[in-house]
Amino acid sequence: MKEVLGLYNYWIVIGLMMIGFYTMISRGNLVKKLVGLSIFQTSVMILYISMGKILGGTAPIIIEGRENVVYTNPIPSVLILTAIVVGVATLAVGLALVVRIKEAYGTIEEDEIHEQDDVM
Amino acid sequence: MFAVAAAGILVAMAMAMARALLGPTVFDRVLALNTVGTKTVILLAVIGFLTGRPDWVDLSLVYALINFIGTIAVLKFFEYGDLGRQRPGSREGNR
Amino acid sequence: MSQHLPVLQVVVPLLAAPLAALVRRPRLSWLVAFLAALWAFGVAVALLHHVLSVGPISYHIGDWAPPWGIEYRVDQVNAFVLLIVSGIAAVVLPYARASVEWEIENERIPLFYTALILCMTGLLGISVTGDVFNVFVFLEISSLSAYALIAMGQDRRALTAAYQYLIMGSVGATFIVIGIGLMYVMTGTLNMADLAQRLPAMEANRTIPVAFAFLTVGISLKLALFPLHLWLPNAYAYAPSTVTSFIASTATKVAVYMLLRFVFTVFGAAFSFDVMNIDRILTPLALAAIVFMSLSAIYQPNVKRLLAYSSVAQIGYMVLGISLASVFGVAAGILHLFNHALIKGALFMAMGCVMYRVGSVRIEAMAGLGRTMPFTMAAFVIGGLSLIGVPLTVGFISKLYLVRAALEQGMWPVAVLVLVGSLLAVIYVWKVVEVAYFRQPIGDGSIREAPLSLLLPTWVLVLANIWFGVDAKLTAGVAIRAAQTLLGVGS
Amino acid sequence: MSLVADILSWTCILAGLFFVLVGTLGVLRMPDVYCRLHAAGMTDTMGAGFLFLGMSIQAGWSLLAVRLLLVYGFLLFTSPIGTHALARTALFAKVEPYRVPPPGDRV
Amino acid sequence: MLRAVGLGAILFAFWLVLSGHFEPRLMGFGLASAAFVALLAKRMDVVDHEGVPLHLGGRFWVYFPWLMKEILVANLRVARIILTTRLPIHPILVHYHASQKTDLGRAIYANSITLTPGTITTGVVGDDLEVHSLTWVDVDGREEDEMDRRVRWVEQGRSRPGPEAGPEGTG
Amino acid sequence: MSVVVDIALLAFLAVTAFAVMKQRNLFAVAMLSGIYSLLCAALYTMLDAVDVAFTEAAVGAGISTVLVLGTLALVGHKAKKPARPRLLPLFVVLITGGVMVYGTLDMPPFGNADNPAHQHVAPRYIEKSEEETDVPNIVTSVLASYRGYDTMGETNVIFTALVGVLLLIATGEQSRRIWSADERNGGVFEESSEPVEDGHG
Amino acid sequence: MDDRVILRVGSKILIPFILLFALYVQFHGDFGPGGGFQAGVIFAAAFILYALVFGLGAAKAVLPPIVVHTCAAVGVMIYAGTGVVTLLLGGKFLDYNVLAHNAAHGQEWGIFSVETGVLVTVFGVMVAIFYAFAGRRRAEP
Amino acid sequence: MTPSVLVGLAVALPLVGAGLVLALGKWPNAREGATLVTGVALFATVMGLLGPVRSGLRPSLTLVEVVPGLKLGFQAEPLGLLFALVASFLWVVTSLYSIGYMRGHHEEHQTRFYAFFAFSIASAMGVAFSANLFTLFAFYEALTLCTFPLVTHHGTEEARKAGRVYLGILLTTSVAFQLLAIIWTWQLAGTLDFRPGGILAGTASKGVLSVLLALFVFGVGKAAVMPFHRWLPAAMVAPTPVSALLHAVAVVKAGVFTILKVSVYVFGLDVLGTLAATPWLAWAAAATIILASLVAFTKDNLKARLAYSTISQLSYIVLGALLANRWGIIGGGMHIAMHAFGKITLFFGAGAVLVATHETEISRMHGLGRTMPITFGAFFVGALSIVGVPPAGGAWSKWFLGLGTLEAGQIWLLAVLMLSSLLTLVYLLEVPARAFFGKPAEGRAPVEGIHEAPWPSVLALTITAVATVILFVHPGPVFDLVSLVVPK
Ligand code: NA
Ligand code: NA
Repeated sequence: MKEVLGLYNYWIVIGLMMIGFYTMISRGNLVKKLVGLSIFQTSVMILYISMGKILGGTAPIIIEGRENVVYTNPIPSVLILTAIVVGVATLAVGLALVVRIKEAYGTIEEDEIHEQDDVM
Repeated sequence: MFAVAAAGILVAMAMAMARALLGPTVFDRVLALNTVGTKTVILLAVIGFLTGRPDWVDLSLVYALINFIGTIAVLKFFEYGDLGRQRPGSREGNR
Repeated sequence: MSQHLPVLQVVVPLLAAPLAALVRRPRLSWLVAFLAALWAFGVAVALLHHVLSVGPISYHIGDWAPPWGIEYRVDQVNAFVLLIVSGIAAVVLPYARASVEWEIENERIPLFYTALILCMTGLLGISVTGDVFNVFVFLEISSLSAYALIAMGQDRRALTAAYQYLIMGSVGATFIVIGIGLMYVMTGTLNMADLAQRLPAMEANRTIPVAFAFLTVGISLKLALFPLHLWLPNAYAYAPSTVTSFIASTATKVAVYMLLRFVFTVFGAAFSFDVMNIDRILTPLALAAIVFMSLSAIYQPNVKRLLAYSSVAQIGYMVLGISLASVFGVAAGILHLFNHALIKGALFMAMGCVMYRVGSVRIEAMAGLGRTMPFTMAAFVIGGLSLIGVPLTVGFISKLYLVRAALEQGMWPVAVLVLVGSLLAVIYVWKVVEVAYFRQPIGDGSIREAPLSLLLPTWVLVLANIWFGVDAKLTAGVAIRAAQTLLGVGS
Repeated sequence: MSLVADILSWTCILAGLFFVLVGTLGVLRMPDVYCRLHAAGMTDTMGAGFLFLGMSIQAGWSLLAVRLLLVYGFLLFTSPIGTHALARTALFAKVEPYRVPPPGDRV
Repeated sequence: MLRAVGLGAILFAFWLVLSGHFEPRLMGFGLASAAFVALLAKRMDVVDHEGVPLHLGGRFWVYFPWLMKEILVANLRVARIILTTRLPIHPILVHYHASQKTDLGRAIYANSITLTPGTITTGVVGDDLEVHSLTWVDVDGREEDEMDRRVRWVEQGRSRPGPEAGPEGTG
Repeated sequence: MSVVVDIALLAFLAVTAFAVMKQRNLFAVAMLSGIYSLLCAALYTMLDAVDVAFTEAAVGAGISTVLVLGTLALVGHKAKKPARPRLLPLFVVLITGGVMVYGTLDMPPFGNADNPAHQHVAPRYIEKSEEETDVPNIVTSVLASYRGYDTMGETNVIFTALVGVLLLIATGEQSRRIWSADERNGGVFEESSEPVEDGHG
Repeated sequence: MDDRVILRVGSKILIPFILLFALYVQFHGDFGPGGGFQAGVIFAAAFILYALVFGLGAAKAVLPPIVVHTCAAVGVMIYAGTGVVTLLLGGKFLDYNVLAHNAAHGQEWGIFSVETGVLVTVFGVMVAIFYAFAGRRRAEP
Repeated sequence: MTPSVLVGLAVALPLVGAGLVLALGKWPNAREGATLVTGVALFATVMGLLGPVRSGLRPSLTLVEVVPGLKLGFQAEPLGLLFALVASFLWVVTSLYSIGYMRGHHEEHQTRFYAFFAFSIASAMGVAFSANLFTLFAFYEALTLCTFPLVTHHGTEEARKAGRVYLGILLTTSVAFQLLAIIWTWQLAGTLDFRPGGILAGTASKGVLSVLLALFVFGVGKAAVMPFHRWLPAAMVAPTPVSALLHAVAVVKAGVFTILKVSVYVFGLDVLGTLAATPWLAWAAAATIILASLVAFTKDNLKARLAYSTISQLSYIVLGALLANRWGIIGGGMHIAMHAFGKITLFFGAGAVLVATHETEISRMHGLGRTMPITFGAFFVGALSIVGVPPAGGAWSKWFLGLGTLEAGQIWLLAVLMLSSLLTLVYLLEVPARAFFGKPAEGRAPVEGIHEAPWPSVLALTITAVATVILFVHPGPVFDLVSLVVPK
């Protein structure tokens, strides 16, 4: 049960990852691509957090005066905090770019941009 | 007890999400977001009890305090198509 | 203070970036950026000297011993990369002043320099760190600033190019994060040296190869390895001259360094090549890059784009060297890392001069420039010869080592393809040269030679192309020692 | 005390769940966005109210209980503003309210 | 200024509830934070009779239990509607007259209407409230008149249930 | 019990993500991302990553949605229907996912305290960090001290994002823009072209 | 008097609480979830709410863009500066132990200092990004 | 001055000359003066090396070690010295000729012309005195690049096309084959130094060395072994002095010189003789000799005919090297000098005709011999040398090559040489024969208006013609020098 559960956990996360990744690379709308990217990144974050979890453990904040507490691994949390920040940062820059692209091309659809300029 | 609470809220969440998926208008989706938000506030508190660390209601508090901002942004967005401006002198109801 | 050099390498530019934003005056922010670059270059020289004379340095940030804290670790390999990045920055910044004033609106200039320093800081940070997650953090600093910098190009295609780069770059970064996560879950550590110790025990495991795959693909996206290069040509072609010159000479180089670091230091050559057989993928891709991208370059009507395609081909050379996994091969890759930075720096800066005076870098715009901008075009010609690999230029040294490494392993078809790449380079370089020297100048004859502030930095790189092509003992020596370090063979 | 508290909090939580579930069911069943807002309001008011009350009782006489009620307080404070904003905007956007055919159908 | 101090005090109380740490260091931080936020709020011009309605005194807390009772009743009523298979609703937009004199009063009234399931204030123009009601029952129901009176009392301190309010509000 | 919550939340996440992919009204996409973020926060809490949940809450509710809406206000909110089924992306994604699944097969079981990741560096943090830094929240002590350098980098990433955004949209002429008349209002309202006056009453 | 009574009144009451909550999160990062980043975001969120309700102009009057930008830059400098100070005091970069006589105290101060840097930057950045997006106008044809 | 310094000076002087030319660009007389002075100084410098080299010294100079084991360095040895002597002497003569030609023909961009000419000579000196394959390759490529502006001097579409062919073939062969061979050699032998007896002995199987040899022979495109010969006719669009010096002497001789040097100092005759590829490649050279001669027949354009003649003659030298015996090397080495003097005389003649009459086609040169007797007289002498009959120097080199074929036991190759001489006799002597005995072509201006080319040109071609004869009478010095390459 435990193994299956572990796999379930990871596999759903991989499913999320694939949905995000697919949204990102298959959709032509520039905003949607960014949202896809967000989902993709978030799924990786969930993967990390899942890796850090210890069943029966508790959040890694020391409880005063209690012995033999199992704490969940704090490192994935630390890393993912940084990753979230990176995600927001990327989203902000990406959206700003989309705004400019809309201004320059009048559209944010990849194929319509392609019709105007031989790029992308 | 909290397990039951969590289960109930998850069921409710599923229903709310169904509304988010069904729409049909964007406002239904905003409503769904809002109501999922409320349920999350509750769920976070319940999870605190469930995992034996109820001290972190702060998490619920964040949502209770700022989930609201998203709604207001939606309002601005639909009223002006813009987040930045304030309509001068126009009064309620002259829509 | 000298013991703190590794961290000062990064922190001083990192402090300079907000300062450049705060001063708010174009000239002043330029000065801040320039001083930061000079500082970084000075520190890089000192570090390289120290590493060569004393040995690798390990710096424990926060005084937390690795693997508990983040470690900065400088050896021959990254000391060399630091030198490249900071050196190019130190040359590009004097060049930038006039070029940027012309290409960027005044109110944007302070932020432009901020972004430029941030980009440099990020690249330096990636190079110097000994912690895999720290790599990712600094990678994002350099990438985000690069996206914005590229979008500053005057052509609207700069925007789409930047967007495309953002998407592909983010996929790459996310793949890298996945790889790091999988390594972490199997070992519990993020420190490179620690990982290197712990990973060999897990070779039979299925997770580590997947981690390896994700890291390799992620890094390959960042280094624009064919066929993951799609973002690069537009990004280079439409970015402002300064940005192209800087990024083209540094960003992909640092990505190549990352590949080296992960493949050789973290996973180890034995795992990468004997278990994963990474060479079976890298070698064909590198060769395909060399041939197809050189061919694509021939058909480009925009010289910056032409050079960009050439860059993808040249990246093929670097990866090819790495994929040979011999001292000579890896050394050739590292050497070309340095040499190509000099080559493309010079070429793109020459194109920046053209942009400055002519306002276009399409091939037709080069007409008659041999006469009207003799020094600029002479720089282009010498840079082009170096790209081709004519003896007594740096390009030759790279090819010398690469071909030798290929022959050493009896891979003579590889050697031939490397040289064929050179011949294709002749074609695309000569296309430009012919237009510049044999066509009559267009326009009203008002085109003048570029100002000294652009020419001098360009020529510094041009002369460096010759200098390090005539006396390559330092660069080749460092490259060989770096390769020995990476491969773990005695020096 | 503990037993009384448990019974009380069980009651509260069940009551809360009732309102939450029925409210959300309403969100699903109602014909248009305005009507759904009414149902959604149930979760914010009585659903959350009973649930937080139940949890406060579990928390006993502590700061935690106050904090839980505080959360509810903020929820209660922001909920009508959000609802109002939404309804107002929907009308503004000319989303026609649903009308039943008059009048025989009245309750 | 008094309001700012009052706000500071409320905020500090809020801090204490949140914190649960009573060491001097954190209390100090709390005080400083409360003061800082109060000053900032002043600068943002949100410290006025609307932002810090101290003048309502305890009247609001008298009104509040009644409101909660109303909310409970309304909840049950809407719950019954939802659980009825044929969904007996008859939504309608109606207009209420708000007898409060200040925006704050009207806001309290409007929000009270919204809080009780079955009615939502969708617009406020002057003293006219546009309300979306789920059923006919609520339109001519007595609750709203009652609520209007009580909120007016909260606003003005007139005895409840009082007659029409005079023009001399606290506005 | 927590496992059930865990699984349910993951399933909700998958549904939401799929809906995001299918949805062509960008506004709805924004709302669904908001829900996605909420679910993530709940899941993080379940997985004992309260700090991460907190961050997700603050970012998801306070910033991301507003940013996306701000963008949609400027670029319109209708996405075109994908022109044709795209096989290459699907292929790439399936390969990626397949490799990932393959990689999980030897991953240590979820939640097992004996996993190698919990044996090496983390124990020291858990055992010594309070003594060494006097901070009970281990995530905070690792974040700000042991791995404080990463966090400095993170601060810089944020700063870099600002520099990027300001370079892109804070200033600059908008004359290069090309607009078609019907898109001007993004299908919203006429008021958007009214003169601007900022101030509050 | 503007046309959105309810929103205005509600926001006026709510904003100070959000701001204080942000500071609470900042100062209790050692004990519970949260820290500089989260605090910065929440603090910024309060301003974003203010700007949404009262207009960008009002927000900019309270918090001029230059201040916001300066915050963003200064926060980074506070963080890195903490490291430089530890260098000058003879420690390694970001070795907080040298900040006080007692190592644990030094850590406390160091963490406080860098968290402040994070708060200031994140706040500045978030508000500035919002300003940038909200201040952009849809182009006229 | 020590001999080592002289070696360096030999490469540096033309560079100085180029600098002077560029500096004096505005004053044509001073500019040409600078070229002549530099040329004389260069010849004197190279002559200064003759004594030491003959006495057995091998003065050398290392400029820089590029990478460990790879030096940029020079060494004077007999073969290189011979090449350098020929090139430097003929530079002086050609400069003299150029003065008349360029002014008489009103060419543009003369400063650029003289400067790149000097650069080309510097490159040729570098090739001649290279101490190792790397240095040789570097200057070989430099020579290609420095002559490119000379080939495309006129800047016309035709010149540009010719330039593309020129650069295309020379770079392709050198990069794809020669460079590969060099790096391979480096990898096998661990060094690229030229050493008597070669450096490759025992480093690899004969099969590998055979491939290597083929790479060298075809990789040295300047030796114009078919099928990589097309660049040479293409280059004839250049002004005649360029064709004369560079494409009859410096560039092509750099090619065959490279092959000789590789044969002797890289492979070593002993190794060379044992390789399976050697005879096959010798036959490729033989085929080139015959085919080029046949093509030459078909060309009515004088410069084109001379170009194909050159292709044919170059393969004599390649053949000499591939005979892998002492006589072959001596014959090949001597032919460098003999062919140089003969062919430059022919080109000077062609150029003089062009300047004087603007004629380029042989069929339109009837009767010109009577008005330009000195020119066509010299042409006749030069042709004899190319054919290989007395009283011209070419007789000696062909004699030794013949001896070489006999020693190698390749009687059929001797037959090829003889057949080729016969063909050469016919297609070259046709020109003076028509000039002296033919009737003036129709539609051309009366013969009266035509006289000899400007005096510097006439002087130059007289000098080379006389030198050709002297080389027949006094072949000793050349023979002695070449003999040092392959001591008995
Ligand atoms: Na209501
Ligand atoms: Na109501």
